[in-house]
Amino acid sequence: MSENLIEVKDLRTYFFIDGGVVKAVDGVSFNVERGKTLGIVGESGCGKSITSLSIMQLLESPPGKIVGGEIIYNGENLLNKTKEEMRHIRGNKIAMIFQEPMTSLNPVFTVGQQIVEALLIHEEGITKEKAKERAIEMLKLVKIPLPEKRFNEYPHQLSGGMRQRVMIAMALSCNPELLICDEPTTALDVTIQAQILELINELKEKTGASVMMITHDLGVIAEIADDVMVMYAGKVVEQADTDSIFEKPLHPYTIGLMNCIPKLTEEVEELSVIKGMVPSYDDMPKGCAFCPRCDYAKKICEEEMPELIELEGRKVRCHMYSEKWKEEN
Amino acid sequence: MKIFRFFTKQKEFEQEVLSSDIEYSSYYKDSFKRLKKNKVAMFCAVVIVLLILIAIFAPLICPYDPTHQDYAAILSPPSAKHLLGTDEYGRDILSRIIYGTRISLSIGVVAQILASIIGVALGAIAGYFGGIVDTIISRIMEVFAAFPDLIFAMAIMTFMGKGVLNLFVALGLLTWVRTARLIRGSVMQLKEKEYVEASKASGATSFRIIMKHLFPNSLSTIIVLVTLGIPNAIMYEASLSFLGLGVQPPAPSWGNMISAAQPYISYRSLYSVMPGVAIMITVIAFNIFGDGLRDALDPKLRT
Amino acid sequence: MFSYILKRLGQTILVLIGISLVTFILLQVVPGDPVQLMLEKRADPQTIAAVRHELGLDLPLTTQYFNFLKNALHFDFGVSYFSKEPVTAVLLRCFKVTLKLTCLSFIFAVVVGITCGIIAAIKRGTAIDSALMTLAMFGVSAPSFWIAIILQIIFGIKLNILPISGFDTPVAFILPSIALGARYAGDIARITRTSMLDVVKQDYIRTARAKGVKENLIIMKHALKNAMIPIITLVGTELGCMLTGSMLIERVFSVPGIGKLAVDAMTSRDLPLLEGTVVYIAFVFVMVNLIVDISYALFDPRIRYGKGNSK
Amino acid sequence: MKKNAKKVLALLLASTMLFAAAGCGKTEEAPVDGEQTTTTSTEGEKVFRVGAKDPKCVFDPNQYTYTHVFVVTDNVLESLIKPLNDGSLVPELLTEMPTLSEDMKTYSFELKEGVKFHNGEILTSNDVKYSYERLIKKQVMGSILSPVVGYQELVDGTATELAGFEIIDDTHFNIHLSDVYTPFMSALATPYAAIFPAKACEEAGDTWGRDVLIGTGYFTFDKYEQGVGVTLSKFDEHHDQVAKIDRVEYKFIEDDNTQVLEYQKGNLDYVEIQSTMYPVYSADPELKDQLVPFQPAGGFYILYNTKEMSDPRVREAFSISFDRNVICENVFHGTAAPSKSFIPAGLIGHDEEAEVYPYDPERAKQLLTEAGYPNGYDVRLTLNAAYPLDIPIATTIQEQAKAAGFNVTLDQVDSAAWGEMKLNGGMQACISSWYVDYNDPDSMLYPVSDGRTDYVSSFYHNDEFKQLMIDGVRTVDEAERHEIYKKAEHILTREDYAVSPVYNETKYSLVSPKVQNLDLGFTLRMFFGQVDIVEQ
Repeated sequence: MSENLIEVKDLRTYFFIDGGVVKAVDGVSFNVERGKTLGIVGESGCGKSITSLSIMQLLESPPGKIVGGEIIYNGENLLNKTKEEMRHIRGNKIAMIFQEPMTSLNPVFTVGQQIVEALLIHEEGITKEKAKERAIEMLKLVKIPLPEKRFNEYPHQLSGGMRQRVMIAMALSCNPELLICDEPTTALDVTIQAQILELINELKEKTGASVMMITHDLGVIAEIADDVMVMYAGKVVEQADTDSIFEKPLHPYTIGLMNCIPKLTEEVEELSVIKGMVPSYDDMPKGCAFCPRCDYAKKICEEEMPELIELEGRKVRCHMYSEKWKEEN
Repeated sequence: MKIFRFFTKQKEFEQEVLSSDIEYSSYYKDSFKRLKKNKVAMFCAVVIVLLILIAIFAPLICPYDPTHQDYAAILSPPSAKHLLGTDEYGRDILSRIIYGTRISLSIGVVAQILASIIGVALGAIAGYFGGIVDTIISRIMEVFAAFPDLIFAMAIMTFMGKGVLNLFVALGLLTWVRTARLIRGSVMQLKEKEYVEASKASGATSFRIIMKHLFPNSLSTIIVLVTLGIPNAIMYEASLSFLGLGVQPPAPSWGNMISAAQPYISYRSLYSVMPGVAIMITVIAFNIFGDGLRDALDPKLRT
Repeated sequence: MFSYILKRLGQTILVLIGISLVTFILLQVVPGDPVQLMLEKRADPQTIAAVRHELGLDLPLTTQYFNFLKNALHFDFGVSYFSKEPVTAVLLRCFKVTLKLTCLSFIFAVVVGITCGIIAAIKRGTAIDSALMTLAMFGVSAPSFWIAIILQIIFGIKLNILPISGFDTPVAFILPSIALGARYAGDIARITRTSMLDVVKQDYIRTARAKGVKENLIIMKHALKNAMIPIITLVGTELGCMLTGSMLIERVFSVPGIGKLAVDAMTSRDLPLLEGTVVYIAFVFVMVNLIVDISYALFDPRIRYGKGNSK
Repeated sequence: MKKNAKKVLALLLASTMLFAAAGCGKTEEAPVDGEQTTTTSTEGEKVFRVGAKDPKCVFDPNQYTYTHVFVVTDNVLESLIKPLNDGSLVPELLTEMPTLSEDMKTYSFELKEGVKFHNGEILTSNDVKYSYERLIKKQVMGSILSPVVGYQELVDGTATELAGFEIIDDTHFNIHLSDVYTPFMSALATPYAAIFPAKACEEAGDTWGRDVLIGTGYFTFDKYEQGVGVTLSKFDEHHDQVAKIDRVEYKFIEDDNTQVLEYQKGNLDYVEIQSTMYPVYSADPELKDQLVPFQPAGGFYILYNTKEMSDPRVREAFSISFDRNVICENVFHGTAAPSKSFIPAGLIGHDEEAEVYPYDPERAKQLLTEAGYPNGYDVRLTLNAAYPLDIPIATTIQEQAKAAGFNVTLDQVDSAAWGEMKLNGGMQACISSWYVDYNDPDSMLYPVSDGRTDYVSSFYHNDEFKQLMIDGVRTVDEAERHEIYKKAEHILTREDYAVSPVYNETKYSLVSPKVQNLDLGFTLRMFFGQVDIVEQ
């Protein structure tokens, strides 16, 4: 099964604030294949979370608004669905787990109540007892010790890792086809991070669900993703399968990100960082958004926004690989 | 970076405001910027300034002496001569309402400043010294909080005699507990902070520690409490005056005007309604401005 | 939990003793003599001395206070100087009336306040929101006695559909309840809206949405239960304030409640009655606060188990 | 969703109830509940509904002298003698007015036969004796019986019975006075001298006047609910005639304005109004015909502390420094008349020819200069907060007296503090009022009588005045008494200026047109025995 579960075409999500427009997601296209994991990488504010929220249609609106594009899920455009139809898809077909396990669970309901709720919404005709059974099963599945006891506990009684496990249990309780993980490990300790990633991987195998893994950490990508999409300032800058990316990053930004990963094998004086910051949307450069931070930047980069070029079955948005670049040389 | 606004969560924002190591000057500058963005609060600030100006220049704007009795024009309806009509002694209602601004505002402000002084002093002492001092002060605060307020005010006013000055004291004594509680809390928090420990180690006296570190840290709390306490004090004044225990006639206060106008409400409804409207405008202005100030200065006070 | 309640009750007794002492001292320092008032125009020293003796006012102050305290511990506050009725009986009678008034105002304030607050929060930024919040602001900012007077005129006289005084029929409570509750309804509406908007921004609401929970269920279940915590704090203090602060409304509507009793006891310097009333009001106030504190646990499990908020 | 909303509501209600339970837990058996208070008026019943104020004390005229008490007790209890509105006295429980012995010190009484108390007992001489002894023992108003032999012994506790009260048989008794006391009959006509059934009163103890009140009056005392009202029902076995109305309902409404609103709503038949409201109500086409005036015997005056304002010239200066006409016109809108004498019209000793006290700021200034205060004089004028009308009066005086050089500051205190200040000499000058207890100048001059002035912060003493007061009560001839009191009054207000009478007011009430035969009395007494209700 290698058909696409979800196809995002030219997605544009803009924020309308103070009379201006912030193009948080600007023409992003990608596919997630069945049973595969897509990793989306980028710094904070590059639009990766907005992309996932756009798919879920959980944007704060106003000011956020999907202004263009298509999200084809199982052959149907999600953007044409009514609110009610979307609600049936959320949590049922497409589930999501968030960055903050600490705050993403409702503090006033027990863990069990929160999992059961998802089941009661989406599984027609399920009894409460049955739902409880399933919930405990799910807790077992995500390797929570003493699931019967945990079922009746409140989120504040659990550690961060446990809570993220609960989030995963909740997300997977209705057997979704797509699981969107928005920085699921960022807020956790390193050891817990690894456990959670392992768990996601394992469950993915078990349930056959596709995963969209959003992260700023290429390490996570290396561990889990089949394909990678690098985003910068609302645009895709590089798209490839994981191996190729790690083997040979093309875009200067990707290269920069790679250099940020501490390599145990090398002895480095200091970690290299990408100089500068993501540009403010007030003063987005006319040309390539990354240009002010780019070591390779040339005049053309300042003037012209590069296209997404197909190159060796990969995609990259950089003048370096264009004809013009060569011309300029 | 506009986009950050969407990702910066409220909590972080509060955290930033709460962290006490920030520079005060920039902190207040930022707060003021935040406040300026709050259009409604700024509008209320303008209303408050207007009210203050009215209070200060009352003698200049008043068409009549508020206590001048014109027996030829008793309870006259609104006219060009008396825009809001006259009361049962032929006094101009508009002039009395204008003068009432003076009394209400001064009572609100002075009583709150007094309450803050008492509250800050006791709250800081309780919070700083802790132990038995704290226990005693806390119990005193509980006694004050649980004591029926109007009865207490009645007793104080009877004890000291009626008069605007005594009213300040009575209202101050009625409302200090809230300030004291909050100051006590924040002082206790701040006490744990390292820098206080550090200055202790360097041999500073307790008093100096409180003054130098704790007070500026709590200043924004106090400012917010005073602003939000003013409408409260104005309402208290109105209630006391309504009971005949507040501002004494012939001095005009909105509370005693409502009280005096009560029998005439079917006949001269404006007489009854206008002082109430004046109270409402003032209280609304202070409440909304105070809320805005709180959100800008000290969001942790919100709940 | 249990030991917590016990500790709080212990503190309450201390506070109540403090309050009774303050009341006692206040009545000693405040000018005015109940005997004088009792005898009104015919007061001569001989008669005054006789009546003072009869009332036990000629005893040393400390004896007077300790006698009071001793009896108060047995819930005996003595007999009112003027009506010669046991204070406890008077208190219960008046408190029943106030309780009725307060409960009605409370229900009015809570139902109207929370409903308006939720509607405003859901419709935030719309005209409905502005209208509701303006109304709430009016409620908060208008003196209750003024609202009372205006309600009396509009509904009692002009429309002539509701009674304007007394408490003998259920309808007689409508106007006083609204007048007393208006301010609190406004307060509750405002805090509900703020609290709801605060909660709606939280991550767990997004989680609920991501789960596919129906929008109105998100508001009524996920958001409201969290938003209840600050609301409860406010509602609790306000219940206390209502129970003890209804004297102005009681006066305007001639409702013989505890607030009016307290004012009367103060004006007549009826020491046993005032002591009883003040201690009773304070007791109720403290107990309401205790109940509120306990009821947090109903809404916030983090408190129930005594663990710190790990947020 | 509904279910959850309900849950939240249930929780809120639960906490309310929890609290309610805490409050009511101790109620045991709840006494009278609110719902039961409306006595449903059956068809054709005649009910007179009176706007009243809760005196917040027992309805016992032996103990409390408030008008709020008398308005009820006057219709339940009766004294031996009854005052008519013209001031004359008629026997009530007596067959005829008592006869006086030669030495004018012994009065002989004969009770009507078979006068029934509300509890069915028959009135006997013993009840009268008991009532009078109780009055004296309760002290408050006992002094009206001070001329009776054995009064002091009873007060001091050296005797248990009133020696001067001689029972002859069940319907006959004599009262012996230690000295001639002309106003004695008037004193016996006061509400304080009401006659109670000895046994029932003794049994009732502290509940007398609250739960139980038994007399011989036109109405029986059915129910007193604190803060709510009092209900009286007609007494079918009244010794003279049965009342025309079935019930009197007093409704306690503290707020004056609410009282009038209730009247306008048709829920009350009788309310008293504030004088300041007179112009408003008299301009109201509906109300103006329902305003009924009555003039109580008494007046408002300024009482000086003669210790502090010791120079009579200063007091005189103050007395003439303000214009009484202005006060009556502007504050009272003509419902009060400037005083001409301390003794109001209709009483023995009232000087018909006297002029209104003058207003002469120039002379006042001159007097002050003569007295050694050329630069003005500070006066602290104390007001009783219970009389809100004092404020405009005092304000007007304050304003006017400036011209004469008086710097008046106002000091408003509540009733309890007022009483104490009076006794302690804590006042320099105050606005006071006095209404007669009985229709006699002795009652009017009581607050300034010798020995009393020390308790009312006046400290006024004048031997001639004192002697005239003694002569007054010992003189029988009315013309002679008139001269004596006229002279005493002149000394008091125009020579020594111990008090400065200001005005005599006319009170107004709103009385529903369906109320007939309501006579509003001279001494603030209200008897409803003759009142009838005729539905229009």
